[in-house]
Amino acid sequence: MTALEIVDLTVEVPGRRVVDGLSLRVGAGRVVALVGPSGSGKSLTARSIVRLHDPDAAVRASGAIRLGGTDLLGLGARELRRVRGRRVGYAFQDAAASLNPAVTIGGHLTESVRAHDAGDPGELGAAALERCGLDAAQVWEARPYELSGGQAQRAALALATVLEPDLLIADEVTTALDPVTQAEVLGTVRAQAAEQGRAVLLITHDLAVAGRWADEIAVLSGGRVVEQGPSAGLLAAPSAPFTRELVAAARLEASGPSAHDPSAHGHPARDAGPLVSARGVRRVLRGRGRTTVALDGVDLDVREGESVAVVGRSGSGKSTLVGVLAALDRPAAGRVLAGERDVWTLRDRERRAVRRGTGLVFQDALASFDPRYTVERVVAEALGRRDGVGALLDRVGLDPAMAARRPATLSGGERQRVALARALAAGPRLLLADEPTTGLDVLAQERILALLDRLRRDEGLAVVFVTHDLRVARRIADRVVVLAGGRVVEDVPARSLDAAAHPETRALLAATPAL
Amino acid sequence: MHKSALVIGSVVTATGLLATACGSAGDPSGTTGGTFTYAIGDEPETLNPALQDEHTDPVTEMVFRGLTRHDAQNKVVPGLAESWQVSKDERRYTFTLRSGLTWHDGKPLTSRDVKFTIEAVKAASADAPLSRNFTAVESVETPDDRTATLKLSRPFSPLLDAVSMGLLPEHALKGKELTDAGFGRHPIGSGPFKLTAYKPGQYSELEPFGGYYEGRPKLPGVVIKYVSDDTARLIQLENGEVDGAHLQPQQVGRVTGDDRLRVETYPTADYRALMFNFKKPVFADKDVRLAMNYALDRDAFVKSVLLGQGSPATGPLDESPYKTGAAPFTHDPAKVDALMGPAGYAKNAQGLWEKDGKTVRFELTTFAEDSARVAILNVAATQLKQRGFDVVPNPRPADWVRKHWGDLDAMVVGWGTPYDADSSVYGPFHSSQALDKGGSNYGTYANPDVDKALDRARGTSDPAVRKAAYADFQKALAADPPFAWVAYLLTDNAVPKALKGPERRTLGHHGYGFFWNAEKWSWS
Amino acid sequence: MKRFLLLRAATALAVVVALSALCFALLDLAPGSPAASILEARSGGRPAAPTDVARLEHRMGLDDPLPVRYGRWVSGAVRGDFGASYGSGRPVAETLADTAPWTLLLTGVAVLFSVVGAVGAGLAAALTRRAWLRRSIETGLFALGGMPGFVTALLLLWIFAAWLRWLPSGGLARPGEPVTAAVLVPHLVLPALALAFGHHFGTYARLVQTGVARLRTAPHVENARARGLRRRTVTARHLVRLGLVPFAARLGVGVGTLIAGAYATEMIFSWPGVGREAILAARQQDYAVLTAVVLVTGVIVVLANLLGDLAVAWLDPRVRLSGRDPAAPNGGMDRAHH
Amino acid sequence: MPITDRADLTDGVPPLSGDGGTPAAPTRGLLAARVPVRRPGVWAAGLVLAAFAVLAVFAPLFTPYDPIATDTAATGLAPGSPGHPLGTDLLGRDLLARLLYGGRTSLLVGLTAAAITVVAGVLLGGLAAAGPRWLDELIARSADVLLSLPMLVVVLALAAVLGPSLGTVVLAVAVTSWMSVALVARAELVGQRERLYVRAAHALGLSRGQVLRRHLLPGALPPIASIAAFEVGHAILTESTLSFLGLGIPPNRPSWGNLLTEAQAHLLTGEWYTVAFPAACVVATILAVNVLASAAGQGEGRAW
Repeated sequence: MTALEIVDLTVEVPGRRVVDGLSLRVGAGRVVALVGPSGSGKSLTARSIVRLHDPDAAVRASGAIRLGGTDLLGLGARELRRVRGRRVGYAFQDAAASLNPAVTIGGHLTESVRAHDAGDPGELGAAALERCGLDAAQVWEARPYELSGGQAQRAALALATVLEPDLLIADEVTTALDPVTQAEVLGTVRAQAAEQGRAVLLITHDLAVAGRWADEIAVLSGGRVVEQGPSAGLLAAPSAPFTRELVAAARLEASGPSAHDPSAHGHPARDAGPLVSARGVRRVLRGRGRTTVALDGVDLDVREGESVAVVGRSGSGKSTLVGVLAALDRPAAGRVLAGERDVWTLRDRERRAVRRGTGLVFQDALASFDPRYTVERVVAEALGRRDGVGALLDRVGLDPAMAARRPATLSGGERQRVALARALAAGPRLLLADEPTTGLDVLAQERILALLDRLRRDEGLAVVFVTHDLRVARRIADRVVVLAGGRVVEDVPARSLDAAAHPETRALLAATPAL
Repeated sequence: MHKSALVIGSVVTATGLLATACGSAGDPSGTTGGTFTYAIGDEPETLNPALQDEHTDPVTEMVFRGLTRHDAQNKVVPGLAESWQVSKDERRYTFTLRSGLTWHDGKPLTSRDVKFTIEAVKAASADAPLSRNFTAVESVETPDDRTATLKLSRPFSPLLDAVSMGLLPEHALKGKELTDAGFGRHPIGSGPFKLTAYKPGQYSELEPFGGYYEGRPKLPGVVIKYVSDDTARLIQLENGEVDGAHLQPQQVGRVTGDDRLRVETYPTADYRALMFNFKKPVFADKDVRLAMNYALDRDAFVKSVLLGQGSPATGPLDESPYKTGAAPFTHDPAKVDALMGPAGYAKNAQGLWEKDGKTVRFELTTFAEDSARVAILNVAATQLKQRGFDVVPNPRPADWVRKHWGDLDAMVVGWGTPYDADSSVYGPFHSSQALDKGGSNYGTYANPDVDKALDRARGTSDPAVRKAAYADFQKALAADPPFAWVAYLLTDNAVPKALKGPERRTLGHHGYGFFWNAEKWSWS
Repeated sequence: MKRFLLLRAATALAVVVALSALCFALLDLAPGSPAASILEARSGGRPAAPTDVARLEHRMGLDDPLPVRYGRWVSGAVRGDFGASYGSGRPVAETLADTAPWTLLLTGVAVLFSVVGAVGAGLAAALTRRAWLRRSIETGLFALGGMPGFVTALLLLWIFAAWLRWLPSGGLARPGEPVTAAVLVPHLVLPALALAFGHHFGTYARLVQTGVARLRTAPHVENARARGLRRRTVTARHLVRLGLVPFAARLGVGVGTLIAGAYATEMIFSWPGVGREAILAARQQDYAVLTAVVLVTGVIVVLANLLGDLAVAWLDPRVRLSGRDPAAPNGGMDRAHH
Repeated sequence: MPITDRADLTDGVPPLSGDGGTPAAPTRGLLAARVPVRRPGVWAAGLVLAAFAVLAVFAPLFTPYDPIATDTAATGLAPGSPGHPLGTDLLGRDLLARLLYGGRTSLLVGLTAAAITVVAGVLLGGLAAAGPRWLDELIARSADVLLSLPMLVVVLALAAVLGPSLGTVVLAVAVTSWMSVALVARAELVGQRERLYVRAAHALGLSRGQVLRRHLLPGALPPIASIAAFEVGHAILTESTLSFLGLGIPPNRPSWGNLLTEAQAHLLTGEWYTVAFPAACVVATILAVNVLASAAGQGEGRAW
């Protein structure tokens, strides 16, 4: 039985046709993943189903969107309201932000139920929370900002499904979650779909996620579905060229000579002393009445030319570790050594030299650029001059003509390359990369990973790569370090990761979808 | 449209408020036949007449009565005292009170109250400005309830004038400070009207006093409303929120067109003049000061600054019975040249008089808060400049002026009294009253002829002698002017046409005194 | 929340103490003798003789050193005794008791007008899809913002009292008339409107407008729409409540502005409040009255700030966690235009 | 709006912006440069201010009259009278001359007061943001006290100590309005300091001074420029209010506030234009300034 049928959907925003003749079916009880790179029109399609566009933006949609026989595009505002929330549930990417901080979780559920006069809010709400694995008694009175990321997403999911809609649209719901939490949330979604015969439209850029939790995958490119089919079959034998490209990228296989091969790079530096070391590092974060021990006695060495992946769940201390290794954040206890010298006993000027010798790349590349700066200024600032900017951009695979543009006008992948160009400008021996590919689509991610490979190979750069994605870690690293609760619980060569014994590592491994 | 609901709601609320409000707003027909409501700008700090000066605010004026009072010509006539006798040596005054006098609270008014009042005022010295009038009083005797005898250490002719000050009730103030705040706000007097309510900052409400010695006044009630903003006062008058109001000169024209109202325009003894500081060498030459007196076009002042509500001033006693017209000051540029040339001045390239490389340069200041004085200052500065005097107009705040009296070059001042001449000429012009000696001769003017004449006038109550003395005084002043006189002010009050009784009299400072015969007022 | 409240209250108390010392010291710095102005006022504006001034100063204890006078004043003030007016000798506490309620009423109603009007105008501008409406509201608000408060007051006076004669021009009631609600309301309308419109009304409305407009595409609002909530619910519960936070944060400070604005407004409308008292006291250098009035004003402002903080904490519970500076992240445009 | 004073408390991943491909909402820096070009209102506002400035600076070229010289032969002339295009006041002073010279005073007060306010505010706000916590508290509490103190008292005391003058008004405005600038500057600097690009700059090995100069200050500048523009309007407004209460510019120096004050008594008595002209000048200037200020602060959810 088809729950949702989209026929020949065309969506135009002023000046641009983003969705162009898209057709898609989602059967009842089925999970269909809508997969595509950034800008392919995934989110706009999802939003078009319940017409959730910015009220000020002139978005025009044509075609047909049928939900169990009702053409949603033809509904008036009043009828559409009755469909929203009741027949179509919508879960957003950033769950915490999608909830009103001033309203309790219970309040959210109550108003949803009341808006559709669907019954007793307390009862329905509690049931929805239980279905999503939350203890209603515990979270009912809580406000969104008091929940963890995983809890917030579950609560948002409960809210989207409180009235047991025929269709659930899950719009990148797990992008910001760590793999363990992601697995839990998507497991719930899938289980509910099966139990309640709910159609689920899963919007994601992650083909592996789609492959593991969706029954069918629809691949979107240029505003059209280029291929739709059962997950296993589609991934095993992609037919459309674009799908093939996507699947290849998602496999995370190095295309060139592997960086893992020590012979591939000219600096077999295993014997040399570590570039940077952490010794018993402890770091405590204080904020708003809460005190968190982010790092608790961490020891880590990073040697010349080595690639270390730091993995762990949200809150495990990964990013804090990067700040410490970059000599930016002072540990409460323990030492950070650059070469043999403790960076926090150095004079300010020398410590800054240490920082210059370390490249740093952030997940949110755009936010790491001064909004007033052009690409050229961003890179030139690190370089100390303007004339090498073109060459640097070229090195990270960007057109030097981009120098005049502002980072905000670039795509996510391009921004991350600009960030890399900046990090490399001072010729560092070590690159610290904090989740540089999270949030990028697989194609963009693959390009960044390939670039890092090349840099390691050609320049012998040591890399510390923070990620919550074990597949990426495997792909990029010689060594995988697993953090949990601010401690290093596993430090193994990448190739022996599967044999790792620590429960945390096992949990991550189990939760990580693979193609 | 849900989103507009709130907006519309608030508009509706506001409109509703307005509608409710309209019903009870101004009633232009006024309260003819009822209480007379009058708006005035200044509110006194206290309603105790002993703490004010001889120019009292309307409420104090109506609530209190003195032993003597002034008639329409400002002559001293019997008040609470029905008669008096002055001894030959003018050092003993015997007053006989009217019979059956009572205070507003019904207590009898006796000569002991006279004794108490004079002694209390004398004792209060600095607190009571009028104590200066009683320094000569040595003792007060009360042989019986209706007789009070004042013994003076020296003859003091203004005494009859001085005892026009409102009499204070001993029974209400005994054992208290004269400055007692309670009495200042809930005064008990013996005047024609009794204060029934005083709301500081709002109004005073008075009712006619049945025990008044001339009989119960005819007005059923008077309300004095304190409205400090000139424009607001005019609006209230036009709206009918008040029946009458004190007017600014520029408002007279507008009110004249209102057929419900009549404007009562009275002269005042309040003059404006430019005071010179004799400590400054620039004013040493009397020809310069004479020339400035001829340089001012007083008619232009009256026409512009005062909008016709004033008259040219040539001396301190122009509105007094002692006026002689000794000073021939008119606007006469030729006379200016004729005086300045022989005095050694010549016009320089800027057209300014100059002598030994120095122009007649001085700063002309006044209280910046008083816009009328500032206007006079500016017109005076412009006129003097046109005639070659290097005047720098610079109004300064009252606080500053009070601290720097001795340093001022020249200042627009106001003086004058409609009552006994002594009180407004002895202080500012007698050399014994110089600023350094703690007096109010702020310009430190010293002229032996003036001193002699003033002392003579003060020392006798013989009208002929006084007249001659003040004539000499005016002559001396005209020859060696301490001020450049500008104008006397008129004061304007709007009243309903139906109000009968207000009678023209030369009034005092602030135009106070409009209610001087309120006991005779009535509705037609 | 408890901690937040305690912190705020303690701060408020410290501010009041600092305020009292500061205004006492400030007024002490002002030269010119209060005694001289008292005497001058008593003698109908004639200058007072210096010897008399000195004598009066001594009697009033004005020649004691500043700390002595401050100590004396504080020990009285905590007992509710602010001394007596230099001019009339009336106990200042009595004057305050007479005038402060009227100022509170006036500013209270003005705040009400301000809030209702600003929220109304701001919401209309933020929520309307009609560009002309938004633009005309914006233009009107700009114009109001450019007008000095006293000009607004005079304009209102001129239009409604002098020209249309709809409303009385001042005072609480006609003299002698009992001050009942029915009498008070029409007398209150003009001064309260003048106060509300003359002081940051435009700022408030714009804060509401931008605060709300910025949230229109916020994820939680989008989610509320996606859940099929009624438009009214979305607007009131999800858009307006948080959208009012910057406005509420600013309003607390704004009340101070409003009270200071009441000084001029009360003069113009003959409103017998503390502001009028303060101006008159300032002109007469009656520092006994002025100091007390300033302190009372300060206390009201501090309380208003406190209330504003509480309102923000109520609107946006996240603030309760941080315990300070609810306004700062929003730019904290705390311009005080007194 | 989001209170992210410790974004690094958790390893939480910031949300993506949309699909990542389309540019995110333009940043403030970008807009500050762009907006004025796009909006005709901004040009108009700039023109009005420039015209006022030229008229004020070159006042003697536009009128032959001395603004304080009275002419009792030409009192109370209506606008359009020969020789007096805007008429004269009751003392015969030329209104055009008074407006022009008044503009001199008012604009001078506005600009200098705003300049002092902004410099002091930024300095104190910077100290609060960069200095130790006690200093931050001290400055914040001082601001609280001053915000609770009716400006009248401060001005009264200042006027009494220094004597009323242009300088006193300027100082009074500065003393009573630095707080808002300081709070904004502090909030901006603190906000900037916690932005990722500042961290990135530190990671490049830049010194504190370099980071402050290259990133923090330029980042905080647009909102500060915006508030500075507001301060100009605020100062002009304050000048007129103070003058109205008799605490402002000495009455003999023409300023728009003084003109208004003098004229308000004539509101009902026929000489409406004596009120209308200076009021129009004040309103037009503040409108123009506010338009510019809003343009500078656009996109920050800031109001005037």
